[in-house]
Amino acid sequence: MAEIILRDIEKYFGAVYVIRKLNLTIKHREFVVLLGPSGCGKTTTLRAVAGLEDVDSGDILIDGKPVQQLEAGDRDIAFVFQLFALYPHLTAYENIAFPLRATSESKASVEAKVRAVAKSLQIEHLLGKRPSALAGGDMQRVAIGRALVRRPKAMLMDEPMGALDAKLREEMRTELKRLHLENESTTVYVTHDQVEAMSLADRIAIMNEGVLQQVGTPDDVYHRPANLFVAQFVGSPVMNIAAANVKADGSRSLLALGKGAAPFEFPKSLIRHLSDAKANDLTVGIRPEGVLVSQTETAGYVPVTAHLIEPLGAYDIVDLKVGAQLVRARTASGYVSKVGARVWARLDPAQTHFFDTRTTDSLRIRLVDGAH
Amino acid sequence: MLRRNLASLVMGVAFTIAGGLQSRAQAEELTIFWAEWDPANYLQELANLYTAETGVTVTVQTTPWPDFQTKAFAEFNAKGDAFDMVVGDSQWLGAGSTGGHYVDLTNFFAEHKVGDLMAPATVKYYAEYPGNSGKYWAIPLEGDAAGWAYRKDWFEDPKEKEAFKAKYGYDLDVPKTYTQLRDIAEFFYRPDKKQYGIAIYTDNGYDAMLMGIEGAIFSYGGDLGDYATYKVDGILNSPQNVAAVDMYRQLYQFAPPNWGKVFFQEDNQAITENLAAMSLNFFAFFPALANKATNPNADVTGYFANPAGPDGKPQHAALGGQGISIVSYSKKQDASFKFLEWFIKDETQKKWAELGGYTCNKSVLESDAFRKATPFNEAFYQTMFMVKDFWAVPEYAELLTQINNHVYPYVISGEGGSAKDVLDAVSKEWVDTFKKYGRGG
Amino acid sequence: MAGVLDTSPAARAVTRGWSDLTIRNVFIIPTILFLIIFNIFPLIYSLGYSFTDFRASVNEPANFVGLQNFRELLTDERIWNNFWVTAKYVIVSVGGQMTVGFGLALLLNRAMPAKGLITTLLLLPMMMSAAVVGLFWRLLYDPSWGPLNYALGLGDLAWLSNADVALYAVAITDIWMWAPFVMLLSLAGLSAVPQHLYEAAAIDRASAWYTFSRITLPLVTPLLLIALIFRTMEAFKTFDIAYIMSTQPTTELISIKLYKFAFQEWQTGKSCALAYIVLIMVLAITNIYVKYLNKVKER
Amino acid sequence: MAHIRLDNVTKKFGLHAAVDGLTLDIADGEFFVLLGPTGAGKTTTLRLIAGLEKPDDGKIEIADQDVHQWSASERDVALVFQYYSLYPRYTVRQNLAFPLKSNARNCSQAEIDERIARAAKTLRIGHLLERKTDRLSGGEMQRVSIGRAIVREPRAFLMDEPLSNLDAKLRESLRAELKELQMKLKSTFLFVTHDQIEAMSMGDKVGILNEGKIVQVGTPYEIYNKPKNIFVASFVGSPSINLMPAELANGHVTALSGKLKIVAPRSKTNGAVTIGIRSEDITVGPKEQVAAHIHDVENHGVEKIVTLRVDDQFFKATAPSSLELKIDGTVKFSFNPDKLHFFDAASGASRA
Amino acid sequence: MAVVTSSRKKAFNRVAIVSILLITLIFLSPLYWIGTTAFKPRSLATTVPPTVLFQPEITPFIKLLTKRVQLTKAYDPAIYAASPWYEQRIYDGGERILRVGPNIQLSQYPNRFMNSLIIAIISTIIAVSMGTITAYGFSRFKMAGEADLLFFVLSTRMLPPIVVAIPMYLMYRVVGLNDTHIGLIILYTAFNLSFSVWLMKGFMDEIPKEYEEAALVDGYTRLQAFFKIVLPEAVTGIAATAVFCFITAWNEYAFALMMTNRRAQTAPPFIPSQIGSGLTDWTVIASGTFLFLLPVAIFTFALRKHLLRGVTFGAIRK
Repeated sequence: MAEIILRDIEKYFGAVYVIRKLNLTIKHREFVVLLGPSGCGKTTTLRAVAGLEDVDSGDILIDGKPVQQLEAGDRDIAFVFQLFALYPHLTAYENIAFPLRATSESKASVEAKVRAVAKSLQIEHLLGKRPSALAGGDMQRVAIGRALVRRPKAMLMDEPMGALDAKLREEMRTELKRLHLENESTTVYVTHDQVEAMSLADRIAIMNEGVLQQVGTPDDVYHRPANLFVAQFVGSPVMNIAAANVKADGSRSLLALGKGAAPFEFPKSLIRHLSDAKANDLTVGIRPEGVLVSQTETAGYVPVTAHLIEPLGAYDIVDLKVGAQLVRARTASGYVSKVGARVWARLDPAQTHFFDTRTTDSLRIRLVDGAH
Repeated sequence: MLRRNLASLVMGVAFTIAGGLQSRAQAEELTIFWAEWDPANYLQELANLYTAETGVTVTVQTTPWPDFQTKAFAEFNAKGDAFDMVVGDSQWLGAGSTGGHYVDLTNFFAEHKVGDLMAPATVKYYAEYPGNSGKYWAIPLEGDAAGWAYRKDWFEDPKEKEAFKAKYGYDLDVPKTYTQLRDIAEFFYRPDKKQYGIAIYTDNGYDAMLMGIEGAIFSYGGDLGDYATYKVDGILNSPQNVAAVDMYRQLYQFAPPNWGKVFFQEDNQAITENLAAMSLNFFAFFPALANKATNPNADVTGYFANPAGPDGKPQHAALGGQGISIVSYSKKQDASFKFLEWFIKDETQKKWAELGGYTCNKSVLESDAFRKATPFNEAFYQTMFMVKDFWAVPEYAELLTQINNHVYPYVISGEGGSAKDVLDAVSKEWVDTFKKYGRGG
Repeated sequence: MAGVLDTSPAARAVTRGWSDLTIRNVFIIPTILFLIIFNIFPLIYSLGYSFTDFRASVNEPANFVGLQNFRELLTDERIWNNFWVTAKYVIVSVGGQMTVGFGLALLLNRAMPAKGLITTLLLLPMMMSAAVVGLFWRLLYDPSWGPLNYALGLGDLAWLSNADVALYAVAITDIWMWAPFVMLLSLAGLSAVPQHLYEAAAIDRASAWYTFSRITLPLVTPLLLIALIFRTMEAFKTFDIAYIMSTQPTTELISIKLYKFAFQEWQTGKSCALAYIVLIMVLAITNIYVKYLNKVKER
Repeated sequence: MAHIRLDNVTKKFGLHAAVDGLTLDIADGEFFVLLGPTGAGKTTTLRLIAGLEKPDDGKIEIADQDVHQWSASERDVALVFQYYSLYPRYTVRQNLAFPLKSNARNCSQAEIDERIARAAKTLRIGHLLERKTDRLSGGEMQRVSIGRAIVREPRAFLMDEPLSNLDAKLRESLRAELKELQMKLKSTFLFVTHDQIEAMSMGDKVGILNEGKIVQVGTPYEIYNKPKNIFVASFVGSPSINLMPAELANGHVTALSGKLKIVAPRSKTNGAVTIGIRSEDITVGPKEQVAAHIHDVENHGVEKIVTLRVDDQFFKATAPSSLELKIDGTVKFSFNPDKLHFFDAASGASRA
Repeated sequence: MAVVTSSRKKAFNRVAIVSILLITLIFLSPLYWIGTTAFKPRSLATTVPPTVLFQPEITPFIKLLTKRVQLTKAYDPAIYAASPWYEQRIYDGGERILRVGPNIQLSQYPNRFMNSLIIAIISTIIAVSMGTITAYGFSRFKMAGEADLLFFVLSTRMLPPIVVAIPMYLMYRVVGLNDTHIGLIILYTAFNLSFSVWLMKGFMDEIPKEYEEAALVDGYTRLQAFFKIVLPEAVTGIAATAVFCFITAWNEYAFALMMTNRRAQTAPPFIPSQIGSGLTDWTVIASGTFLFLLPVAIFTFALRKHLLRGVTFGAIRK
């Protein structure tokens, strides 16, 4: 059980940075997910921790000890690979036993440990099978078993569910989380799937192009994204993003998406947070659930037309045409009856995010929905 | 200058390639098949004269000795017309005639009195089949026989002469008998100085080693069998033959190391590389030894004919050499006949001898000019009147395999019991083989 | 109307072209026929001759002799000796190729500069004509002035004319020629072992030797077996290199014997019979291997 | 523009019937989505219509013409593939021109240029025209391959999971684009997918296929709310519908070993049933009916998905993201009785 | 992807690299030897100790390309002086070049080399084109007993050449194909065809059938789709297969030895036959070998990526 500290980690390939000045502390027993699009450096980071990859500078500390000179085998961490990396010619039993046999443990002790792990993963009946005879989820369990059997200081997982289909992934998510609760091992988990990250993580570290964007709880990154990248990467459907300008108008601020479009009402306080320059050149972000839709004309709502309706069963996603801009809203199933229908919409100030257009950083303006 | 010459060489290559491709279209081209050795080059040169005279291109096509008969018979048996004429081994006469591969030259012989032009032994062995039948299938072209090269400088060294006399009680000189040959071989056998006594043929492929052994057998007065009745038992394994084979095995003891698989090349090397005092070879291979460019010892290399057996019995040498036959599948038999007519002319034969060919023409052979032309011609001249040969039956290849199977291990490593046992075994197989093909009784 | 697909029957006839069935037949059948005529028919042809005393060198008709040729061949000690020589040759040569080839592959299977160039250079021998290779190895092997003996300080060891050594000399040349082939297949096998298995082993604290014996070796075994099959079959068929290099009885491989029967002694019927015996042996060996290979693959 | 009809079509591969007596009617100008798990026979159906496979039995009509004997090149339908949909080595423009240059069409160069320009504009790929296809991103490639279908003005568009190897964000945006395109072109679209979200969000009609047979055809609303059987119910919707055994008696449903009792207004029969309820139809909160153990909580930002456990029965509920839920804690829940689905316990067929 | 490694492993790695470099040098030394011998004066070809450094000359190549004969007596200095430089080289070696009238007579080497080229190229073209379409047929269409047919195709390659050669010889003599270019072309085609089908099948299988299907749906016939889409995609495969077939045909010895004598004889049986008489001139053999190996060596280098793939392809697929 261990604490992992990454201090100023840098890695580059030629002149191209793979990881840039990465600082991250993973606490004892914590489940941290490294989230980002492919090529963002998350896997490289994980492999650097495991010792499968050299770093060019910075320190990696496990339990306070620098490990970057140690070979992978000497770091006492376990690694679950994306494609499981099960030894294809060995049975599930032999796979799980491999790390024990490699260090010449006694036969009896190996047997006992393998059985115990298999029992906790409920794969005892599969021990005699080869990986090729196993279903995806079972391979996954064997791979985890192989990682757990050694009781490592930490578990590192590299997109362990990338190869599973959607339904199975849902199931395995729950299993994995329960397992973490039971074993309490420090876990670093890499994925590009934000749903996975949100559902599993104690904390999420979001990376893009080798740079750490934000570290926080799922709630933090969803509700308080640090920048446009995080805002758009987390959440589905994607957060609506639009260029906007804000004008003061009596007791309220008026926010317009592009020229000529009917402006949305916002509390007066909004304009106060903004410099003049920012007020004229601002990027707003709002999640579909933050776009409130009404079938009838309502005060503070602006008229819009439904451009497209995607019925998803539990709810609908409706593309609303606001001037030249399309804004997606989440409505109850069947709320907007048909394409082309005229409805009224409003942006919930409490769920609206404001970003600096140039730096893409969040302006950290939090409004309360005071109007209605 | 250099560039122009190079250009002409390249052009020449290009033309030959082009010529080769369309060669079949030209009627005026004859191909003679022979083995790869110097005489074939001499023949090519001779044929070039014919080309210059008549415009008919004559190409001498060659293949190495070990493949020679295989390639020739592959072509014959395919009834192919790749070759118009073939300079075939004397053994082939049987297969060539009975197999229908050779054109009958009996009339040609009569018409041009070839029998009178050529040395009798060559007519007998190179042209006639079956023996004494008066049917002829080839024109003797290249006379050849096994002879010996030796190191004159070693033989004439006074110190060596003295030591030899002291040891053997007679003067060191060109050996007259096989016993002397053995003595001299033993005398010069000095492995510590990397100098050895004698180089003989030991290759068990085709007739290589047998040529050496035949030489001994014939000199000892033995024979391989009765060529008329196909009787073998009692002749092949006669006491003379047993002694001769045993002698050959003794000679092998004085050969250079690793000499268990050698033929004419190595025997020539034995002289050029100072390995052996004496070396067995066909006369046709001696030009390389007489040439300073290929033999640094050319000036001190001498030659002698195959020595006699014990007790001064008559000398005989193993026959090499070949006659030229017209292939019956050739589509240019008339042109081939014309070439042969030209070939047997005295002046052609003279030219042939001058170029390096071993003529079988009696008058040329006997001429002084021929006998003095090279250091070995005299020995050749002597030899050509004392040659004998192997069976010319169609199944001779099997006979060769059988004798090689038994005699080779005996000579090289003494396997198979005594020389008598070995020859008995060969005799038995030969008898069976002849029986299988319905020859003799 | 321009640009719109006309679906009238007449227009469709143009669009349709050959049916798939026609194409399949036109594409496949000529090749199959070609192979049957030039590979299989000759075998049937020679099967007939194997029961006769036919000699291609004489103008006599073939007589049916039943199984006599086979009987003679199978009871002929010399033929058995040819097979024994062949077996020895196959074992030495293929064994050598496997060892050298796999060894080379292990050495090459790492990040290194000019790897592609070195691999290609090592492949050169197998791209060459065995006949020509055999020829110039004769030059290398020459006991008196060949560079090999000089370089190895072997004095005047007569590689090719020494009956006891000749077969090994031929095999060494064959190893030189074909070890690269094994190397290539091994390299393919080694590089087909997923990198992540090695990483998993590294994580699992397996030593280099443990990783090699438990992961590398079992996983390349199928490809090694394939290399073994290929090379065994080829070695069994060897003719050119041995024929060019040596004519010793101790190097008379069965193919050479076959050649001599057929083209030197012209015992055509008998040679056909021997050819069949060889053919059956090649098929049998292949079959045994393939069965074993499948077993290994199943594991 | 054409309507497509399949009548009792069967296609076998060996002994296995990939498509088994399939009957399907796709109206002119309809966006029809064929949805089903891997191996259901979706792609085979598509290929049968395109003429890339020949049916063993049954009739296929395009625009009321029996195309049974027609080869693929004669049918004038466009097909967008899942993989490798573009000709390699060609530029985008060459790819778009390729179908127009077929002998079957009599297309002038001017016509070709014009159509390409139009398609490029529609799909916003004008800047890519001179690019080689291997230098396109996944989304661009799919746009171009749709473009290649558009230029032909075919009688119908067939699409074989064209979005499945794109990443989630791109898929989301292309989904909307495709739907928009179809609305603009008003062509017949037959779209094959295994992703229920794609089916729901794009289809005018959705046909659910399983083991070579059509299970249900209907609007997305019908499919989601009135599933014909357990297969459809659990295939559509995420998270999956919760299924559990229950006892139906006298208008009451009893489930979760008697802990849950609900008045079931729509129930007609009595006896053992399987009830289904979607996670959004389970309310979680302190004031609800029954207590459950919280097995897992997944934060999805907009909401939370809670896995609840009552005895050995697990089920998922949707909770507002603001609700505090602790794993291994306890919470109360209730089912919305109006949203209960009833299935025959044995056959899985809907009882409602 | 650099796994963190200990210094011990790094050292081992370095040792391995050095040893593979050494082994490569050893492996190449026979080729070096044949290559250098081709440029040696005859006197240096067979020296003890072996000559490594020398002044290269092209005399061996002049000898290779001309017909020569041993000089048996001293040559006329006047003739020598009047001769072109390359003929002087021959005189220096104790030989003279044969002439037909005034023209230098060339050896058979160019002709044999040309035969090799003609036969190898034509048989390669046939084998590859037939192999390509057949592979396409096997790859795309179902056929009853397909696996058996494919195995049959491959098995024809397993036959020992000598076994086939005997009946082929007998058959050829009936139809008069012995020692003809066509005869050898057919044999090599038959020998290579199975290999070509097998190799091309692998490549064809890798070309997604979606490409042609797209073309079919786009209004092209199957044949048009094959020529317009599949063939261009298969070009690398075709190139690799062609090189393999060419190398096989170029190098083949056994058939050529048994089936040809003069007209169609190729270089492999010819070069060893030049071992000659009397005393072997290794420099000539080496120069003939050198020229003969050159195309293959060049091919190997130019197309090494395809070759690597080709060699391992069939094996891995099986």
